[in-house]
Amino acid sequence: MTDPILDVRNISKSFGALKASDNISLTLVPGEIHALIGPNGAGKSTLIKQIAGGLQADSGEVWFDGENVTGKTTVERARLGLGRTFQVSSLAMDYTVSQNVVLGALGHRGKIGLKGFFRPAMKDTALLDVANDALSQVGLDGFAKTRTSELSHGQRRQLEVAVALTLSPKVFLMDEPMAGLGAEGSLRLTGFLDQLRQQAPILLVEHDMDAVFSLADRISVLVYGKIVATGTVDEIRSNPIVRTAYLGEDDET
Amino acid sequence: MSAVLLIEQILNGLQFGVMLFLMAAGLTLIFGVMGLINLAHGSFYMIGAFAAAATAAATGSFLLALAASLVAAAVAGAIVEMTVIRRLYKRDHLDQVLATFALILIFSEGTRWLFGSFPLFLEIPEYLSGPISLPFGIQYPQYRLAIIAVGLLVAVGLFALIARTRIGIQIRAGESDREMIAALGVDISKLYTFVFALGAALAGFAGALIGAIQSVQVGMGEPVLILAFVVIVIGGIGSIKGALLGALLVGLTDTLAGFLLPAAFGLIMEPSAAASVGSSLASMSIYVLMAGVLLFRPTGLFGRS
Amino acid sequence: MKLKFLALVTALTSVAGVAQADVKVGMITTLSGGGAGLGIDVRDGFMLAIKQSGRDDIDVVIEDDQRKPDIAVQLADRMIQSDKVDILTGIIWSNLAMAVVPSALAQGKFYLSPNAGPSLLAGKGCHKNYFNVAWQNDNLHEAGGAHANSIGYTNTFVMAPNYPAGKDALTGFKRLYAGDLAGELYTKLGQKDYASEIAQIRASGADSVYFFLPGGMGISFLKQYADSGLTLPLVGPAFSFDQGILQAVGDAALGVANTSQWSKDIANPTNQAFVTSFQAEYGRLPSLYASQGFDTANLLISAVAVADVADADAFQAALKAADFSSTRGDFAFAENNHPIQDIFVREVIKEGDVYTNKIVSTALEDHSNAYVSDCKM
Amino acid sequence: MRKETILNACVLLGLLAVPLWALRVDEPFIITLATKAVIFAIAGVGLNFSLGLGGLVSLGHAAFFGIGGYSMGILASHAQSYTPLMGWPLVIDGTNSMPLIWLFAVLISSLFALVIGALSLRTSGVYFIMITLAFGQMLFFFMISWPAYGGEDGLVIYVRNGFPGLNTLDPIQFFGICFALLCGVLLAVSRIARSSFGLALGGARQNEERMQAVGLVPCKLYLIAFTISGAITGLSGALFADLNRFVSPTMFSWQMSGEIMIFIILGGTGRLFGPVVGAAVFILLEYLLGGLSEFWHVYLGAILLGVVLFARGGLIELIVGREVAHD
Repeated sequence: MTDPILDVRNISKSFGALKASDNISLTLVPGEIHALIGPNGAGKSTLIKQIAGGLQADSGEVWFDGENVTGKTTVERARLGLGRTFQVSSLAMDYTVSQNVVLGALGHRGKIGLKGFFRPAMKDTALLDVANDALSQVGLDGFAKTRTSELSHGQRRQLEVAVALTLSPKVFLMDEPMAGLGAEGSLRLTGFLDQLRQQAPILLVEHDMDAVFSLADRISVLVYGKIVATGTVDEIRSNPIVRTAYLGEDDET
Repeated sequence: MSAVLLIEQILNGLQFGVMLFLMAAGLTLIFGVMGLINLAHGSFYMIGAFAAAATAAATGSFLLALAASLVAAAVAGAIVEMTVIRRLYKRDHLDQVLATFALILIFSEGTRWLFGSFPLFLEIPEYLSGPISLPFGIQYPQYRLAIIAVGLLVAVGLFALIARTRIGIQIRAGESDREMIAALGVDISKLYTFVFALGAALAGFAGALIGAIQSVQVGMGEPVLILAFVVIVIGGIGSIKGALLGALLVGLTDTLAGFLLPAAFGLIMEPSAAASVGSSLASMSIYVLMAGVLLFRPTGLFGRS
Repeated sequence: MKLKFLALVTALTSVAGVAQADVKVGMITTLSGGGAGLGIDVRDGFMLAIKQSGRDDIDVVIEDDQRKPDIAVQLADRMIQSDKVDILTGIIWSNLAMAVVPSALAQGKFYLSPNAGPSLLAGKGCHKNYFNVAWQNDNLHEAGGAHANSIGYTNTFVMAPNYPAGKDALTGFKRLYAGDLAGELYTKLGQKDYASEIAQIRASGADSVYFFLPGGMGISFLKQYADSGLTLPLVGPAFSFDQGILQAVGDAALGVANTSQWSKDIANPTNQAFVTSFQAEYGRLPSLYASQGFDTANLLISAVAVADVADADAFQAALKAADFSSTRGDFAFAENNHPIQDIFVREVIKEGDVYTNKIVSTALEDHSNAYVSDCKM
Repeated sequence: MRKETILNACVLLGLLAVPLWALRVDEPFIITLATKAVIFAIAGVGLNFSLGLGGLVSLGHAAFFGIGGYSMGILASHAQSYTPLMGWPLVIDGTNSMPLIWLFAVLISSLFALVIGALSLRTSGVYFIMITLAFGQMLFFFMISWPAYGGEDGLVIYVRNGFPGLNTLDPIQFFGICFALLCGVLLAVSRIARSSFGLALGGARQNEERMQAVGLVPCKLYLIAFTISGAITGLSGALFADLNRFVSPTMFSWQMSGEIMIFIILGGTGRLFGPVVGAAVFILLEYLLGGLSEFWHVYLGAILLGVVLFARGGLIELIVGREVAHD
């Protein structure tokens, strides 16, 4: 088996009496989609935040691309190649779609420099190429000039993914990219993510079980801050613990 | 320097702090519950002082004057809340700053138009005037002791109001979650008017109490307003406990720095220069205190991040 | 800012003046915000004199400086550039005067000061077109020192706000004061609580207190001092005991000695007529500032009567002669165009319901100022 | 062309036309007023750079305005008295040259902005408003009691400083200098706003989390913006000092900070020309209302209140409508 590019080792995090992450370990290897599922409040977003850097774990380590990044900030991790999409759309709402993706491209460039104070960003062809490319990959190329706040819920999701793409990350962390997307949109994004795993592996938090089962190479199930099972789609489908703890118990998907 | 003098200065600092608390309590409540920056809070201080001076001149009674300050400031507060402030809750801080700045202009010049350009007269009642003898041979004005007592009583009353009463529960709910109080079936607009009027009344009360030992004049509220802001920021915005602690800290720092710094410089410089340098630094001291607190606790001592 | 009213005095009597164009006077003073009371008094005193003179050839443009130096400078620019005034007057505060006066003088205008008298304008920065009709800033404080000597105080505690005029005040006091200092304190400008200072005075073993705290600061200090139980005698310049603010101080001020070049009970006929007519015109007792405004206008009128303002040399000479009857009695200009006058000690009394002052002694007779020798005109 | 661009052009033309008209009818004071409006506009453009673009509500910008003013006052007073500003380790003489004074004002105020910004940016929201206010007040009280340069009395400079080839004492020429600087500042700010830096700064204002996720540090962006902002406001302070030929600690007062902020809100927050429109209208109101009554502040207050309550987004939005997204 190839070395994991993302290696989460024994992470724990408590908020008062609540154990949001209880000794969690998981890995992501190149080329795979590793889905993280679990009921609401299981601690999925808390885990993503600890991996991305917005939240410091109480104990445990995060290794990324052979490097211990536990003590690094969000920005440093982003620069190392962690591309992230947010559960609640986190975009510059007053900007156009195009401006949002250019921001991503700018972040990927890494520094603004003196030129960056005088050259109009939206006329910088290097940035625009990256941005337009990302937009067409997610299918938003017709909306470049639209104000982001005017996008539909689903379109904002696509834009989230597009921004993550501009960073040419080594790993994608995607927090519910399908939410609010509708059947057709989900289907299209599913196809797209299927391709995307060749570019970089994806740690996918998702409620849409059809998407998860059709995409995931491996699935981890998180319940009350603990990973109760990890395995292939078939293993998870047949896992009795998972069935009682999660799949059988509610149908909120 | 004698211990007696130091004790006396500490009492002075306490009295100043208690006074600031009356101003800051309203300011911090209004911010905590409604999320409003109210620059016009100093105007209620002025309104209270003017109402008290006018009432005292008409009736000769200091207690009536205090009552008048509470009523006038509360009424002014309620009216302003219902006509102007209410429209600002959903706005950003910038709009609030400008609108309440405009209110200062209106209140100040309006008061000057009503009462003229000269300071008004308000004096300490007979039964509280003059000094009282404390242990260690300290002579201390009764009135200032009374202010400390009244201020602490108001503080206790406020804590009780917030911890024990129905209104208090609503206020606390409003601080943590604005949608929730609507869900509780509380008439938000009435609650907001009440909180605003309460804050205004406290400021007006402070103005009247202080008016008796200082001058009652237009523009008296603004310096106090700035200090009250310093207080609530040090204490953590929205926290009554923080306001009390912050007020006492600011009061003591200002008084003791003004007293100790020139003396300290006097050890190494000639008196005239020491007095000048020392008092220059003293006048900056509370701002240094505030900047220092914020650097180590960016949301104040009791603020929520 | 543009509180403009041209004093178009109707010609009730025809005054035989020198046949000439109208004299244009620009008055920049504080009419709004804190401190407006002083400017209003100066304005009212000044306009009363103009009215009484019956002259219709003196146009006065009046503007409010809001006590802001930058506004004052811009008003001066405007009066000089647009209104084409010949003479400026009216400024209350030393810092505003320092901002306006030197450049106005440099542009060939006259300036008659009805209140502020910064030392620079009396010494190195003196000017032949600058006439101070009130006092040099140090004067009343020097009188305070002289008064302390004559009473026999030997251990005075002195106190002033921490700004240049405050430091000048204490320098002025110390110039003539012969005793020791029990303490020297500079308070924060605009400070309203003096508990700390009063405690220090109590602890200092002083035999008297000299303080310079103008306006609201003085009101606060006096009320708090009276309440502190301290009974050491207080001495201060007239600014904290002015007619306008005494009513706000009340009993706390009773009996306090203060130094002034004017008082409403100075017994000369000009002054008595002034007090009566001011009261009749405005319904209140005149203040120190009103008397200064009144004298300033009368000095101006006396000069206009004999010289043309366009003839700078003649007009200077006419002003310098000070050929007018002052509310203060004897009045003359020293070499540096600052007053030579008596400075009195007054005491606060109550007349019926009204607090006011009465003269108890003369602190300095025909007093000039310390900067005459620095002035090279 | 966009409506706002047309309006902006009209505002600039108007600002230019008024003093030229005043020159014709020989009303030099109107020129002075226009110059004041232009200088306040520069101060506002400075604050708007951090406030409008970066969302940093600073109630302490009077500090930079005052520092700019005192840069002029101190340099010119030393030139006036022929005493060096510093004798050791290197001799610095005072100067009467405007360009040098501007350079000095911009350098010193950006240095202060860098330090104050670095400390203040540890906080955010209301706390940021208040800590900037605190720094402003600190400098205000310091200047009042610092005796070397006049304390509360301030410093008088008898002759306006010089600019090569121009007679700065002539009101219209001095206006020209200020107007040219305003245009230069506007041009630079509009370029920076559209640059990569401006894009990132605006992004940070709208969503800090997003900026971190793409690997940009909001705090650094803010600090740079705050420094540039302080530098521009400092420049306007130096000009204001030269307009009055006088500096005093009132330039540091919190009311001054409030006034600069008013220009911005009055015109339109975040709009390039917001502070220009705001400053011009404010000066005009002051001039017109001042003639109405002794109590004109009441009217001014009422008008400002009206703008906040009924003209959200400021006067520019009232005229051209809501801002449209554009690249």
